[in-house]
Parts: sequence; C-alpha cells; structure tokens
Amino acid sequence: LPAALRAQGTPLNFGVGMFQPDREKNDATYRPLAAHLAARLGRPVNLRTVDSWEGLAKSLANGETDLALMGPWGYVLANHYAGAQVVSTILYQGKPEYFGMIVTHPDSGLETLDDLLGAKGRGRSFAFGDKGSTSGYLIPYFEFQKRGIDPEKHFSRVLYTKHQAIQTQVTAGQLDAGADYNRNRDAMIAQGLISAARSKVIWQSAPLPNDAVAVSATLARDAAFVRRLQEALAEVGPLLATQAQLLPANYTGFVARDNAFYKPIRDAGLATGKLEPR
Amino acid sequence: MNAVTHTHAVNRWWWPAGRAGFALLMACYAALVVLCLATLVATGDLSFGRSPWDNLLKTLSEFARPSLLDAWFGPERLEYRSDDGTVLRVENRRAVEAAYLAGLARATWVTFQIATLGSLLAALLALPLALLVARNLRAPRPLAWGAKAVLDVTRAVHTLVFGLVLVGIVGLGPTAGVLAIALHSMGTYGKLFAESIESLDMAAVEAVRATGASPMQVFFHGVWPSVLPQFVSHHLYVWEFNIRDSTILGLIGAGGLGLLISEAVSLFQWSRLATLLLVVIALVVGFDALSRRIREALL
Amino acid sequence: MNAVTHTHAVNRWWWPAGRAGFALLMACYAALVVLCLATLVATGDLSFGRSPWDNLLKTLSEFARPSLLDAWFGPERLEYRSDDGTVLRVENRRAVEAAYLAGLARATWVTFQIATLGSLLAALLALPLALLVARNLRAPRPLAWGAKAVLDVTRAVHTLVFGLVLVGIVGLGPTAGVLAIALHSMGTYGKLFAESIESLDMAAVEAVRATGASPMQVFFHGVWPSVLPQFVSHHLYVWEFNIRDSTILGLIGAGGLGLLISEAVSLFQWSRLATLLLVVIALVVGFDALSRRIREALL
Amino acid sequence: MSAAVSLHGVTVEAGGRTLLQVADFRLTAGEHVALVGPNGAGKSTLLRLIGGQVAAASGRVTVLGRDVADAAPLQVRRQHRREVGLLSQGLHPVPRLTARENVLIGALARLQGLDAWRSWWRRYPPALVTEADQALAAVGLAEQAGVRSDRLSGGERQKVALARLQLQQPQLVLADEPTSALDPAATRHVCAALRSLAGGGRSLLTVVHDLALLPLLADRVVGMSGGRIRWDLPRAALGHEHLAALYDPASADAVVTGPMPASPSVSASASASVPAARAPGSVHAGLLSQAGTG
Amino acid sequence: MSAAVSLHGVTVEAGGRTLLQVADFRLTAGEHVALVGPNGAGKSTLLRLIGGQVAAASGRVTVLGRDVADAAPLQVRRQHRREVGLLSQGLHPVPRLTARENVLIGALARLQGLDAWRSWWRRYPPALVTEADQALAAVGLAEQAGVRSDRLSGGERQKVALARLQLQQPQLVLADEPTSALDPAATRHVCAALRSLAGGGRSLLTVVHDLALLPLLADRVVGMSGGRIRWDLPRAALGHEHLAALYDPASADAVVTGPMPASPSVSASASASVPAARAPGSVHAGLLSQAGTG
Ligand SMILES: Nc1ncnc2c1ncn2[C@@H]1O[C@H](COP(=O)(O)OP(=O)(O)OP(=O)(O)O)[C@@H](O)[C@H]1O
Ligand SMILES: Nc1ncnc2c1ncn2[C@@H]1O[C@H](COP(=O)(O)OP(=O)(O)OP(=O)(O)O)[C@@H](O)[C@H]1O
Ligand SMILES: [Mg+2]
Ligand SMILES: [Mg+2]
Repeated sequence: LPAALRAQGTPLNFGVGMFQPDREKNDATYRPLAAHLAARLGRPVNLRTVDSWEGLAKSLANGETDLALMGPWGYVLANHYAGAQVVSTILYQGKPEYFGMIVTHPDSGLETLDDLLGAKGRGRSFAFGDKGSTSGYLIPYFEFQKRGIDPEKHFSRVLYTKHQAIQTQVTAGQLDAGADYNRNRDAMIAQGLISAARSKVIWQSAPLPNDAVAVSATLARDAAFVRRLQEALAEVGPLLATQAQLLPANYTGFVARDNAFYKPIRDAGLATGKLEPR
Repeated sequence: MNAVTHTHAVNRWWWPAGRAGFALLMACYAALVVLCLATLVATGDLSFGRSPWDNLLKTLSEFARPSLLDAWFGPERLEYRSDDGTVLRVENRRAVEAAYLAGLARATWVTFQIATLGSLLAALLALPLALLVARNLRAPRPLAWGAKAVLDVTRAVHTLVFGLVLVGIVGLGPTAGVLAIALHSMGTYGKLFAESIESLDMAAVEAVRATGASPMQVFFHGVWPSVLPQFVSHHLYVWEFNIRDSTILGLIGAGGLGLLISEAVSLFQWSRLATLLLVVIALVVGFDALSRRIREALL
Repeated sequence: MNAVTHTHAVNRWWWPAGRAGFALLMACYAALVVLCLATLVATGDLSFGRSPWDNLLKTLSEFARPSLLDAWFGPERLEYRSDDGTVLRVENRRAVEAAYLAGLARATWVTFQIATLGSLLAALLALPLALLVARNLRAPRPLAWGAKAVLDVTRAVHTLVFGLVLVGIVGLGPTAGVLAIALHSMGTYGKLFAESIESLDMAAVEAVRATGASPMQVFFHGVWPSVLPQFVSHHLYVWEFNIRDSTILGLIGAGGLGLLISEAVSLFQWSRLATLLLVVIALVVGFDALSRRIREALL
Repeated sequence: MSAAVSLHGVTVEAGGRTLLQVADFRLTAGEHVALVGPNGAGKSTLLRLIGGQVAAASGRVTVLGRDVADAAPLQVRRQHRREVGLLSQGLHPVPRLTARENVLIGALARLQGLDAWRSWWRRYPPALVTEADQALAAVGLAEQAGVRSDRLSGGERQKVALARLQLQQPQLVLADEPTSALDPAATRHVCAALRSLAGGGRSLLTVVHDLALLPLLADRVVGMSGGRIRWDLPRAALGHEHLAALYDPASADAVVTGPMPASPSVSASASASVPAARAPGSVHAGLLSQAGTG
Repeated sequence: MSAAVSLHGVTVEAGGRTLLQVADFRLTAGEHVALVGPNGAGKSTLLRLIGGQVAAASGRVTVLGRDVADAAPLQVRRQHRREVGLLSQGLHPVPRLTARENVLIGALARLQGLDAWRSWWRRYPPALVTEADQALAAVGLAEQAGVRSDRLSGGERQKVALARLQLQQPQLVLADEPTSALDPAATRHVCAALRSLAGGGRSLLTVVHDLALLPLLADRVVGMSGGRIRWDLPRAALGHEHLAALYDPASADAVVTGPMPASPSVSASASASVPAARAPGSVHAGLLSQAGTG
C-alpha cells in the first residue's frame, strides 16, 4: 500500500454518482456524508460528483478515486475489471434491495411477461434504460435471454433511454412496454409525474442489491481501514434521527456487505456476455 | 486588390480600429482564459492525478488487443462462470466476434447511408444561403440577414432535437435521420462555405462581375472555380463527421457507429473499443486521403 | 503563381488526370448517392409520414412557450392531481423555473470554462502539426506523415473515449474534460488549419522563403498574416461547437448544455427545450457576430 | 457631344486619407484619353471609381449617362457593367478556368434564354467559342486556349484579359496599364487592338506609364499626381514642362537623364539610319512629333 | 572567374509540355545580364529554375557554386536562398503586413540569436527598422511605410519588393520585369538601384521587355523564344536582326513599325534639341549607341 495513501492528512477522493439534477445540488446533498466520513476517518475527503458511472468506475479502477458511492452495475464492472471492493450497501426504506420491473399501460392488452414475450407481444415497441443500467437493461435483458427471446428481433422497435422517459412514454401510450425499477416508479407517482393507474407492472425481478460504497483495490487490502469505514457508515443510520441531511429522503443508512452480495448482477452480466469472463 | 470597395469597413466609436482593436480583443481573450484557469485552480479542480504515466501505460495496454482478432484467433469455447463455479454461458468467441463485426458493418452502412444523403442535402441547402451570407458577394441586405438567421438557428439546434421533432413529423425511420442531419449540418456548411467565399481573392471575381454577368454567372464563373477545392474538403469533412458521430440514430431505432462506441465505452469493452477505433480511423484516413486527392487535382 | 513548383502533381495510371478525373469522381459520388437512396426506397424506409404538415405545425406550437417565461409568468401554485382528484404535489412554477434557469446558467458557465481551455489547448497543439501537414510548406516527408497520423487518429477518437481514458489517467474532474476536448478538437483544427494554409496564395510566401528566412520566420511573416482571419474563425467555430455540444461533461461530473439538451429531449420537455434552444441560439449568434467582427477587422 | 464619363467635385477616401480629389472631369463619347502620372497618383483609383468598384465619398459620377451612385434594378446595372469594359491592374484571370473559358466570360452578358442557363455549366454556343478562339489567336494564344489560366505566363494572362474585353464589346473601355507585362511586339498589337475596340464612337480611358505609347493610345492626355488632375491636354499640346511638373522633383533627382529609345521595330523593311545620341529632352519632342502615328 | 550560375542540358517540363530547354548557360560572377524574348518564351521559368522554385526534369543547375538539386542541410539552404535575391513577376507583398514589415522580411536571414526569436513577433532591432525606412524613402515611399501592403498601388508594391531586396543584400539578383508597374522616373531609379545593388562582383539577371532599359541594366543580353536560348551577346553586339529573329514573324505582322521614343527625362537641365522622326530600325541603333550610359 503506497505510504501516501495511508498517511494521515492525505485527502481521500470520494466519487458520487449523480442522483440529483445538477452537480451543485448533488454536491450539497452528499457533502454532509463526506464531512461525516472525514471526521470519522480523520482525513480530509474530496467530494466529486459524476453523472456517468463509467467515469467513476474507470477512475476507481486506476486508483484516482478512493471510494465511491455507485450503482450496482457500475460497482460490478469496477470490481470485475479493477478489483474495487464493496464495503457497505445503502439502505432504501430500511432495505438493501430493490426490484427491477417491466411496465405497460392498461390499454396494451398485456397481462404478463409471457404475453409480452409471446405472440401477443410480437412487433410491439419496447424501451430499455441505457445500456449501463442494471434494472433498465441488464436484468430484463437477462430475463428475456433466459426465455430465449432476442428483443431486437421480437419487438418492432427497441429504444434505449432514460428511466423517467420510459415511464412517461409508457403511460402516454407512446410505447407498449418498458423496463424500470420500483424506486423510480414510486417516486414519479409520488411527485405526480405519472398516474399509478396508467402504469401497470407485469413483471418484477428477484431482489437486486442497492447502490454500493466501494473502495479501490489498493485501499481494500487495508483491512483496518475497511473496518473503520464500515463502522463510520454504519453510524449514519442512527445519526439520521438527529442529522436528517446526512442522506437524501427515504435512504436510511448503510449496512456492511461484501462482493458476494452482488452475485445476481454479476451473473446476469456474465450470462448476457456483457462482462468478460476471467 | 485594393481594400477600397463597396464593403464599408464598419467603424465603431467604442472599439479601436485595425491592429489596436485586434490587440484589445486578444487581451480580452487572454483575460477570459486566465479567468477560466483561475476558477479551476481556485476550486482545486486542475490536477493531473496521482500517477498519470503509469495510468497512461496501463490504459494503452488495454487497447492493445482489438476484439476483431478474436474472430479468427479467439477461443472456440469460452465459458462464463459464476463465483461458485456454475457455468452461466458458453460461447464460441469466433462466432460471437464475427457476429459483432457483421453488426458493426451493418451499423456503419446504416450510418453511411443516412449521413451520405443527409450531408448531400445539407450541402445543397446551404449553398444558396452561403452565397447570400458571404459579404463580398453583396447580396441585398435583408436577404443576407434572413439567410444568416436560418444558418445560425439550424446550427444552434442540436441534431438530436431535430431528430426528435422530425420523428414526430415524418415518423420513425431513416427519413427523419436524413432530414435531421441535413438540417443541422446545413448550418455548419453554410458557415464554412460563406467564410471560404469571403477569404477569396476578389480581383478575378470583380473582373467577371464587371463584364455584366448575372449573379449566378458571376458565381459559376468567378467564385465556384476558386472555392471548389475548399467546398469539396468541407463536404468530405462534414460527411465524415456525420458518419462517425451520428447520435441521431438511436432515436430513430437504427444502430450507427456512434452508438456502438458509447455502448463499448459504458461496458469497458476495451478490445471492442479498439476495433471500433480501427474502423473509425480507417474511415477518417480514407476520407482524408480522398479529400487530399481531390484537392490536389483541383488546386 | 505558376503551377510548376517542387510539389509534384502525382499522376496515377489508374485514374484519369485533371477534369476527367474529377468528372469520374463525381460520377462515382452520384452512383453512391443513388445506391443509398435506392436501398432506402427498396426497404420502403423513405416516407414522409401521414400528415407531415399538421405534425410540423403541432410541433412548432409546442415550442411556442419556452419554459423561461414561467420564471416570471408561471402559476405560483401548480397542483399535480391523480386521476381520482387527490392532489399529489404542489409546486411553485416560478421558483422551479428560476432554479432551472440558475442551473442552466451554471451548466453553461461550466461548459464554457472547460470548452474555452480545451479549445485553446487544441489550437496550440494543432498549429505546429498543421504546419507540418500542409503540403505547400514542404516539411520533411516523414515528419509530415507523422503529424498527419496524429491528427487523423485524434480526430477519429471520440471525445467520450478520450474522456474515459483520461478520467482513468488524471482522475475525475475538469482536467480530464479539458484534455479530452483538446485532444479531439486538435484533429479537427489541424485539418481545417492545414487546408487553410494549403489554399493560400503562395507567391508572397515563396518570396519570403526566398530571402533565406527560417521556417518559423516564413510562417510568422508569410503564412500567419494571411491565414489569421481563417484561423480566428475556425477557432471560434470549434470553441462554439465544444460549448454547445459537449458530451464529455457527464463523464467528469459537470453538467453542460449538451447534457441538459439530451435530458430535455428524452423527457419530451418541449418548453425547456425551447429555453435551451434560445440559449444556444444566443450563443451561436454571439460567436458568429464576434467571428465576423474580427474577420472584418483582419481581412 | 454626349459625355461618356463626367465627374463633379468628387473625392475618394480610404484609411483616413483622401486618395482622389477631382473637381471636374469629362470624357466625351468617342474620345480616347490617356492617364499618366507617378506611382500612387490615384490613376487606378480614378479608373476603379468610374468602373464602379470604388465609391465616392462626395460628388457626382456619371458614366454612360447613369449616375453610378443611383440604385438601379439589377438588369440595368448589368447592362451598364457590360457597356463598361474594365481591364484592371495586375494579372487576375479566374484560376482553374482555361484561357478560352476566361475569354468566354466576356460574352456572358450577351447570352439570352437557354444559352444563359447553359452557361452555368460552362457550355456555350459554338459561334461564341469560335469567336473566343479567334480573339485568342489574334493575341497569339491559339495554342494556349485550353491551358489553365493560372499556368499562363504573365504576358499571356494580360492577353487573355484583352481577348475577354474583345468579346464583351463595351461602349467605354477602362484599361489600367494594359501592356505592363507584354513584350514589345505584343504591346504594339494590344494598343492597336484597344484603339480599334474603342472605334466607332466608343470611348477609351487608359492608364499608361510608357509615354512612348501615348500616340498609339490617346488623343488627349490627362496628368495626375497626388490624387489630383494637374493638367488635361490634347496630345499635340503636351510639352516637356507638363511632364516635369508631374513627376515630383524629389524622385526626379534620381532619374537618369539620358533619353532612351523605346521598343524595337521588327518590320523586315527596317532601314539603317542611325541618329546620334540625343540630348535630354528630345524624348518629348520626339513623342510629340509622332502625333497621329498610332 | 567563378560562375554565379551554370546550367547544362537542362529541361523543365509541366503539363506535358517542355517549357524550357537550355543546353548551356553560364553567368560569371559580377556579370549583369538581361533576358529578353516574347511572352511565353520561358524567361520567368528560367529565373524560377535558378531561384530554386522550379525543379529541372533533367540536367544540372549550379547556382553560386551549389547544385540546386542536391539535398543540403537547412542552414546551408537558407544561406543559399539569402544569397539569391528574387524579384518575381507580379505584385506579391505579404498582405496585411505594412510596407515597412514587408521590407524588413528581407533582413530576416541576417538576424541572429535573440533578434531572430524576437522577429517572430515582428519586433526588429532599431538599426534594421531605420535601414528599412531608408530603403523605402529611397524609392519614394517614406509616407507609405505604415500602410498595409495590400492597400498600396501597383507601382508602390513593386517598389516595396525592391526595398526588401536592398535589405537582403544578395550575391545574385534575379529580377523578373522589376519595373513593369513603375512610372518613368521610378523606372530609371530602380534600374540604377538594381545595378548598384549588384555592384562589387555581385551578379544580376533581369527579365525585361522594355528594350530601352537594356543599357541601364545589362552588359550582356540573352534572347529567348520558345523555351530556348536563341542568342547570347554582349550588349554592344546586339543588332536589329537578333531582335527580329526573336519576336516571331506571325505576331510581328501586327507590330507597329514606327519607332517610339521612351520615357521622359525630367532633369531640369533638359535641352530642346528635337530630332526629326526617325526611320524604322533607328531604335536599335539608338539603343546600341547608348552602351555604357546606364
Ligand atoms: N503547368 C503548366 N502547364 C502548361 N503550360 C505551362 C505551365 N506552366 C507554364 N506553362 C507555359 O510555359 C510557357 C513559359 O512561361 P513563362 O512564365 O516562363 O514565360 P515568360 O517568358 O516569363 O513570359 P512573360 O513574358 O509573358 O512573362 C508559357 O507559355 C506558359 O503558358
Ligand atoms: N485603403 C487605403 N488606405 C490607405 N491608402 C490607400 C488605400 N488604398 C489606396 N491607398 C493609396 O492611394 C494611393 C493611390 O493609389 P492608386 O492605386 O490609385 O495609384 P496609381 O496611380 O494607380 O499608382 P500605380 O501607378 O503605382 O498603379 C496610393 O498611394 C495608395 O497607397
Ligand atoms: Mg495603378
Ligand atoms: Mg514571365
């Protein structure tokens, strides 16, 4: 382990995915968390917001970023290609898991995934999230593959777009079906952006691990540091009662997890050929 | 050529003329650059990382084995195993890569088709506008302003926006792609064309005009022969740009090189990225060679 | 100038010379265009939809009310209701839009900063390469080839790819963005610069060279004064392009106009798109006016 | 007689300087006038002003009966331009077009209907092509008709410009040093051609430095210096003192005083009379004695 | 004496034509030679060949002791170029630079060390600037020193080129029609300046159309036509038959046969002796009688 990285006073680079509309807001959202970690680890923490997780994973891989809060698929890639290691998983409403789903609109006549993938669904339009999305692309694609369906051939048109756009277009009837995840759908309904009645869930995935706090391969070898980091993160949950600004709404803390927890996603990646075998 | 022409060199009281004006402008630019640098430095954002050279070498080595080699030399039976050792997937790397290459060829052809037609249409639309905009051809002022407005607006509107709008108008499909590319590139062309015309040696053009030739005759006998080499190279440049960068194709449900690149980037598929880069480099070098050849013949 | 110079006009036995060669090339191009059109027509992909005019009008009307108006005239209490009438959310449109505008301003400034530095760096890097590449300056052949290879490759490598590689090298942050823009734009600049130099009237340059001036002196006294107006306008063009189109910024964690546009596009936020377009148009018009002003002073 | 050109109180300004200041100048239709004066006198500026390529800062310029500052419909302006033939200083054919195509440009304004459209693709009526080839042959460029104009020698380019003028058939010819790049034989020929081009009531205004050519080109001579017309005389009245007044004393110091006989005559019937070296000043006398020879 | 220029069996080709074919040509150091011949004879091509701007298709070209086809280190090539001063045909100053800056270009090769670096930003040692201003003043452009060169009149541009040559101080001057755009007074001055520039063992090769200038420019005259050297004579030996042979009979038909006296002499001490109109042919006799006057 390079002495420079261990030394007290050397700043830790903390990368965060973009969960807010713009960088400033995002920075503001996670600055309390960074401050908390800085205090607990006794080292300054540089917060860095990144919109696309490729950049985060890549810089984690090359040791330019030390720890990162990133989506599960980004973590799996960073782990797969660069040995980045998860230390904790974030809790959403108390759970470290969420679900991928496929939605349609009530007028589509589709009731189940079998309908969608059978004769009834042939020639429809379907939207994935972008190709880096776990719930929007990888998991549903894996499910289609297991059922022997090539979406590019089965559907008349396949689009790759943002989660919010999928929901809006499906409820508007512009698309027949699309892939999304529960948290996004719930949030959009809660904000009034879509109406629950127009968005029909026809399939739900097995539980998927939430976003990970991962450290670079070099830091991961420092067991003492990892333990201190896990402890610091575990404190966040209880602290939320007094310091609500530590995490965005609905997030309720962190729980220590290891790489095995992300196996479902890694398997999906391997099975679909998106992850190269080692 | 004498500088005394009908084009009135506009003098503004609030800006010094000639070299002093240019120097002042340069000073403003320098100040701007310093400001940008200073803000970045102040926020501590300007850094070259911890070990740039190691990282550079590491990254370069990742590009060393383009995936297209796998189509001939890859393992014929590649197993994807889960952590617990269960085999999740078995693939014939050669077949997979051959299929990828075929897909790449299709994507290139699709982009090529759409970009070719779009670029041609753009050039045809831009040409008359460029003639109106170029100051030294002295088109009537209102027409010149109108043409300039059209060019500026089309250049400002992103291809994606045109694509989205056009998908709503002519429906999903290549037509929307062609039109979107044509409309956006038109702005770029118009600007480049007009500036080529403006930096023309006007003595010969003036001589043609002085014979009483009509504006179109002046163009075809005085301007066109002189600017043709530049037009050709601008056309090839924009054409090439549209092929390698088409971001509009996702919207209309086609593939396209640009999308394959961003897919490979997001999946860290370095070897595929290397393959894609080889294709794009071949494309760029080819277009550039063609452009040079034509310019050579024309200059 | 006389065409008899040291530049040997390359004659290839398999290609006719002069105008016949150009005509043949045009014929090939025409054939290509026809082929592209024919394939599209054959697959029935070339259609203009069912009611393009209605759709056009409808779409235009969607752009008619840019969201920025809401910042002053929007409802202060906008209720989002579920189908059954329950109020899901209440928002102050004015506050929301004002916040969006502030975000837009920040995004523009971020892109501006990064694009400014990146473009400047690109121009500085491209200039010496362009000098080597321009045939009429007769740089030693191996150097010319090397420089051309560098320009072609950097142009071929997408900004996103550069970005990803650089994020791995210099870490997350604006530095990666500046370098990625600089490296990619360098290829574009180099090409445009070299072609400006190649279409220069060489008589004056030859005269400078004939005094025994060093290559750099020939450049600064013979080439630079003549190509400066074109360099300035190319610089402003690439700069403007980088500001309005930066796709690299997401990777390094900045916002950027380009990202806001693709976000608005994918969310069908027409009124926000209209706002963004207004900003970009203002930017383009501003840069264009500046470019014209400078050219006017210089030409 | 009607005026082909008339200027009243005209000034031309550029770069903060007054380049030209002409109180009154008139060129009657059918007149052949030469413009002489030192470098920088404003001769080209005057020609460009009359040709409509420079705008006057003040005053009134009437050419072939039209005020050049007046806005006129395009058709009228084109007709006007066609009637004013301009040979500008410097060698500026359209590059990349052949000599023949450059000459045919002179006939563009004559084309009507379909022919005008076809001219966009540089297709011309055979009669015109023949005419162009004849004009080229007349200046000795029959062989170079198909050569790209930027590959021509300096003199050849100037000859192309003259051949173009021949196809244009203007009413008023403005020629700025039309023989500066020509060999002696061609010089004589071009002067004669300009004279005959401007025959039959047409007018000719030529800038010329070689005073030996005056008899070949003009009946009236106008002397300019420092942007002003210094004198305006019939060629026969031109005397040494006029020329001396024109070329500024400062540079006159450097002038070699010996008279120099001009170009050779290559007529086969050359006699062998050899005059003695002449005294300074004889030049003008010799010049004036040639009146009417051209 | 050493040869400043020597050509052996040289041909130059372009566009499928042989532009130049020279079996043998030699210019001894210190010689002043004029090149005459009709338009398109290949005079400019020969000058450009010697100046290194055109490559020979075959043969051997040696200039100031160096074979121009030999690859030499850049330093040597630069030194060589500096020693060969080229005034090319046409008016090509660097646009957008002032007259003074254009003149200073002549001194670039002389700059050493820091001054050479500063010259990139167009900053020059004050001594050079003074030298440039003097050279400009000598050709009567003192006032125009700060004017952009593309705004100068035709003659002024040609004078700028000469002033540049003055700063370059070359060993061999190649001048292609250096006075074509000049007024008579300036013509005499420029000829004298070229002669003195090429004094002291330096060489001068000038293309000239105005045969009246031969005495001012050359001691030896070379006649070219059709890409070949037709004769090569001391100026004193030049006779009418040589010139007649040069200018092709076809165009000679059109040549006006009357002799034309040349440029005016503006010396204040002009006498008034007026010779009668001379018979054709007198021109050459007069010309030859002037030998040594320049
Ligand atoms: N690339 C080319 N292709 C064909 N012909 C050419 C080319 N370059 C030059 N020529 C021809 O070569 C001949 C010689 O040209 P050059 O410029 O040497 O003539 P010159 O003696 O200087 O004539 P001038 O007195 O008119 O300047 C001309 O007839 C010209 O047309
Ligand atoms: N834009 C300008 N700014 C400053 N001076 C100018 C400008 N344009 C022309 N001049 C000056 O105007 C004067 C007249 O130029 P003009 O070309 O009419 O001279 P000319 O009589 O034709 O000379 P020449 O015999 O050398 O061709 C010159 O001294 C020139 O430098
Ligand atoms: Mg002039
Ligand atoms: Mg010549």
